[in-house]
Amino acid sequence: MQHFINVLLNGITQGIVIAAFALALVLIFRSTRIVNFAQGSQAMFTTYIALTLMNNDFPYWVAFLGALAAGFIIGAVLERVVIRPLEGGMELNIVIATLGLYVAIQALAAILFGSDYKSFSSPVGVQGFQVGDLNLALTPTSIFVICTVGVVVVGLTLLFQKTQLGLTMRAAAFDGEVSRILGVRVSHLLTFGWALAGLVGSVAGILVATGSFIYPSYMESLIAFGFIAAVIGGLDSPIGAVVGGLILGIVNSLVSGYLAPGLVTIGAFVVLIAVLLLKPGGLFSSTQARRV
Amino acid sequence: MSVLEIKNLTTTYGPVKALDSVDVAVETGQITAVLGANGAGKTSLLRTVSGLVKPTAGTITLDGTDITGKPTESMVHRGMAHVPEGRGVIAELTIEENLRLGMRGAAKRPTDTPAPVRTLDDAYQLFPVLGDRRNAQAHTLSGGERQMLVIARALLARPTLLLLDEPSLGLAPRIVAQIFNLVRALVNDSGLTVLLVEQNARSALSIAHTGVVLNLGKVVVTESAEVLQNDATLRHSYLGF
Amino acid sequence: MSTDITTAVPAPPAGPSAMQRLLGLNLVRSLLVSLGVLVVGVLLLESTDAYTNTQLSSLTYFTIAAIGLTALTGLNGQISLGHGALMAVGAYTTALMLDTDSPLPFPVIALAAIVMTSLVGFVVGIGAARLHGPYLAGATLAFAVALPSVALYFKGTFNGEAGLTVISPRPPEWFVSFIDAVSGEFATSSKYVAYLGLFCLVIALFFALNLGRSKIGRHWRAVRDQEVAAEIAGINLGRTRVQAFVISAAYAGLAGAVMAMVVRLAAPTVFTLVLSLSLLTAVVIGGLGSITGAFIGSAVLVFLPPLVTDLSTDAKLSDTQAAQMSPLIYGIVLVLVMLLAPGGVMGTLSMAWRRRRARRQLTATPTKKG
Amino acid sequence: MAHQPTPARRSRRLALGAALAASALVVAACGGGDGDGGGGSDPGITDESIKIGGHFPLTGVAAPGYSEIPLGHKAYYDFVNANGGVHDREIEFIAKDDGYNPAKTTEVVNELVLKDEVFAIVGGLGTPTHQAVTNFLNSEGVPDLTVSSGSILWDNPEELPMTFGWQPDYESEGKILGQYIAENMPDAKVGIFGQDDELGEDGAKGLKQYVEDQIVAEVTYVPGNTDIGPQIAELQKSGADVVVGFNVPSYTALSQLVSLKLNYKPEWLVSNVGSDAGLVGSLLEKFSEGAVKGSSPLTGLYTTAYMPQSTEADDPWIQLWQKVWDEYGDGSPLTNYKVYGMAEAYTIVEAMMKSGEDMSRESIVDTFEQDGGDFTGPNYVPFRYSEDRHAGIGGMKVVQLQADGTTADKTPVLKTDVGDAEIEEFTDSANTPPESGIPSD
Repeated sequence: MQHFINVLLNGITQGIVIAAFALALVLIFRSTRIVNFAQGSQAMFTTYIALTLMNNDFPYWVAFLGALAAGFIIGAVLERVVIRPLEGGMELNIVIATLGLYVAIQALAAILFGSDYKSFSSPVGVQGFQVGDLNLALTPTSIFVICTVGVVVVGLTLLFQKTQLGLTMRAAAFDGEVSRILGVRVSHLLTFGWALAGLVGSVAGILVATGSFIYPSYMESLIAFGFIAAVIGGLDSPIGAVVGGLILGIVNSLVSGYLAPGLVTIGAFVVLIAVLLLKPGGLFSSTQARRV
Repeated sequence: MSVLEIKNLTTTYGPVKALDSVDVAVETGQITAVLGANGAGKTSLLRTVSGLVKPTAGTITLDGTDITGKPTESMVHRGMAHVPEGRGVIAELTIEENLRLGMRGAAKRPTDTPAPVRTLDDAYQLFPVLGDRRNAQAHTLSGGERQMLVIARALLARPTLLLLDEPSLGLAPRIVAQIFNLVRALVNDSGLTVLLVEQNARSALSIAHTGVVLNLGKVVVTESAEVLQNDATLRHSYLGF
Repeated sequence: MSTDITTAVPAPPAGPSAMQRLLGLNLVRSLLVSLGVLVVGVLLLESTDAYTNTQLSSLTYFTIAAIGLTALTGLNGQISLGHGALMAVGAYTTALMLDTDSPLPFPVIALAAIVMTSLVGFVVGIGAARLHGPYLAGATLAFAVALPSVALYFKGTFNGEAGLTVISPRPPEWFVSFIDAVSGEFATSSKYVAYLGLFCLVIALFFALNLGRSKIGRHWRAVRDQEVAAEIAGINLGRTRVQAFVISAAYAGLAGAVMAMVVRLAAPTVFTLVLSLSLLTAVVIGGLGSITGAFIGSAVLVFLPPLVTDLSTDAKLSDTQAAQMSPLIYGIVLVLVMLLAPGGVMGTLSMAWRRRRARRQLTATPTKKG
Repeated sequence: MAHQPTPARRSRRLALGAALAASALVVAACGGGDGDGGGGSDPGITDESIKIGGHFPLTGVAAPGYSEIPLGHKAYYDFVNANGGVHDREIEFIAKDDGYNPAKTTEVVNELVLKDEVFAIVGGLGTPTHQAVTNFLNSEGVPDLTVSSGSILWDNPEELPMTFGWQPDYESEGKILGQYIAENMPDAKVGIFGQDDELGEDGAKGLKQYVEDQIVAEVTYVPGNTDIGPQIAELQKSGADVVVGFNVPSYTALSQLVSLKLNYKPEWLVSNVGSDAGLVGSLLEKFSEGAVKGSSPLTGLYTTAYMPQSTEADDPWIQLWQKVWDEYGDGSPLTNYKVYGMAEAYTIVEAMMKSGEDMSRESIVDTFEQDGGDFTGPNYVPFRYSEDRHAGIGGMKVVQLQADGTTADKTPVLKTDVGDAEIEEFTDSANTPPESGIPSD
């Protein structure tokens, strides 16, 4: 019984982090209709910035906020310098540009920070809880991770549902031209959208690293799973990204625990195809494919 | 005094000249109808005035300031509200959310300008059907209800000039009449100025003060509405009734 | 030699015989271009040193896969992030069939690789036909990540992580004498493999050139540009998309077969997601839909990294720093090409050429055309 | 979704992208051979220099740790060059990056052999990667020395005459660990935590020769997937109180972390591949604030050692490596990966010394086969090189990591081999480094 609980808890902790990363991908997809492959490298880079801060005796929280700020700024700069000029051209070109950024940022990190393992401490304990004779695969760190992602999801929901800024962002995402007619500065919102995604991506980057260790390509496996989770969720719905991430995390853990670790990626593929056969637009996609 | 002055405005899409040195003056407190067959350049005129399309020549001045080439996002803050072709309802948002987007445009507007619709309640009074279903998603509205929504949304920005792009499209005659009478009433009561682009020339002229007829991107006739309604030859050749 | 297969088909002159003439014209034109590439290939292989030969044989399999992908994405508009995995199917088929004491001749094995990969492409294509844009990209990405673990899980047949080694065949007698005649050099097995790659590339090129101008090509373009209009015109969307996927999978299979020979191994670590992504970048920076673009994109993929590493070592960087410079420069080149030449190399060149031609027509006396 | 490429808006822009791509093509086409053609009979060797090279994962997922091995090689060769070189020849060492991808391994080895015209390939790293080039190297007659991988594939003199292993193979290590458990923990319930490749398979095969009936669980992980929660939970469920890990260092750290999470505290025995106390210890020490007070987080972990480890500061070999690294390293701390690289380089230099003035590719291979058994490297047990064996180090001892970071011997030095070869005690005393730090001819 404990085995099933622990495999499930492990799946939830992994899924929450995939969800956070998928959320960052969805934030960008909603406004620019492209998937940002550089998201993983951006998150990795800001986590190294946090590590540098911690190595200079800044506490974990300062490093955490510093990384988020860096993620915000890097997201905005990339949109302005690389993505904006490509606006109006083919979407595939933007995707290729983000692939270029993905490769370049990862190589830059290896040059600047070295490619060896560096451990990333956790602000709270890493020892699991014990309930009676049950050992739970749940540590203060995993609770910290789950709560942080919870805060991010609630924050984003409030931003989008309850604030004027959120309303204009949704309007710009659904119909850019009408939004501009209504006086919404769509170009600024695009930059803000990338910056916000950069910030959320950085959260995912740090949560993956917390209580573990990092190296320049530590985010690589998350990029594939994050993208798959976002597609399962519906690519343009934040809630979909979170649900998609959790589903994928739990399935991966169950497959790895009960079938075989070698089948994890095949399991992810099967889940994705099953969802897409049921609903080609993903589970929570709000906009039907506008055919005509 | 004219709110909007368009002088030899020319817009080209690649080799095609959509507008060819067009001159239009829109008098304050009046409805100016721009008429003509499909493809005559009516919608291109509005899209150029609202900045969605950059003109290749000519000038546009609003309340005396030159707005040629200025970004679309700035127009509503200058007092020009545009109801675009196809109405421009954001279907995924609720009715109230669409209206609240309209109100944003009023932020920078001077508070003393006469405005028939200032608050959401004013809008719901003007169009009760919107009030009843304010939290429903906009794509559940009928064609007529959508037209009411976008007019209310535009008015919430407290504009001095309202651009309407073929409001009658796809609506039953009874609803078209209802909407046109409302527009005329707004103009009479609050001195709103309207630039109305319509294919349905007959009903447009019934509420317009002046008519401008476009053909192949050129202004063919600028006359008062009465003259246009009575001149059979003009009606047959350009207005199709 | 702008063999841009997306350029519109010249308006066929009237009369039924014209169709044969047009068809004949196409066949002859494709044949000539293909033979031209064959001759250039032989000249290149014989005039360069052994190392450049191995680089050229890598260029052959990259280009074959890139031609298939550019047809799928450029002609038919479907984006696939999984063609690296399809190459794996071709490579593993080849490795398994060569793993006997008396293996079949290479053409038979290459054909088998094409058939196997086309079957897999058919299955994936059926799923893909229902998906659009990023959803299709997501599904093919999941496929690219999943397929290598099939080799890991079924260790018995695919030998897991270590993969299957491929013994490159001894060059047959006629080949040794041919090389001796052409350049008097000793025909090593890696030169033989380079020629196999070149030969497969020429065949692949010939079919691709015809494809572009044929009815199939026009159907694909119609589905890409005006999906609804194409459907109204009676083109079955699903069938056309699956057809495009299968044909591009066949190219990936052939490329996989040649890759197995060149790399002499078929293992999971060869067919990573990075391979699929590099194919896509090669096709786009070369120029979407253009065969010459596929050549150029693949050439950048094969020659740029070692070029950067050599330049960095000359600039006294340590081996590790030099190694890290090549992905950095490659990434930056990708971004720069997208910013400065969004149509890719070929797209931009043909754009500049059309504009110069248009400008020349304008300055010429206004012709009677309305 | 992707539609006909719309005309680039900034059409005036010079097609810089086009120039870049085209120039790359042109430069490569007329690259041509510029090899300087070795003076001696074999390429890569002249009277003044010997050029050797190898392929290593300098970028990508396998870079952490493994990319330090070539640094060890380079430092030791620079040290040798500064002290007279080998028979007055300077060693030029080129490390090429293959990112642990066999397709790139083939490309870079082609470059080393055909363009740089190296005399020999040394220290090629990784089983799948090196497998892609062994046939090529042997058909081209290029010596393929000291492969950095514990696979037994490199011990195949008939088909791969030029290829030689170096480190002990995983199966031998599995047998020695198995015997230790059988003798010292006869009633332990044993779990196996293995990497899903030869490291895991061969290790488990050796282990099962001694503790087959004590095994209660066997779990594997796929390198690249860092989520091993289910695997450790499986070991806990099976009740295994002794776990043998055949894994790389990062997964040793991960398995300790997850065990900490699950409050699962078995006795750990880890292959020497994954027990780099310096690296793993530093990775875990940040997390010990919460759990393990003061002492090194790996206290009590059993592993094997076939040569002195970087943590044994008082061992003469480590003092030699420290001296070489201080002078010719890049200033980063000494790790076992660098020690591994330097030890491999030491073997290469010894082979070159013993091949005399007129060394050739042929003669260095013969030296490995004839004198390899008596090489005087830091390895406790000699190499198994001979005419019909190309396997590397033939034995090791079981050690336990102590609280102060040092290791305590748990068994004498043991000698064994693959298959059903016996495990015997190896009584000869360990070699000590020569005064000059350079092996004599």
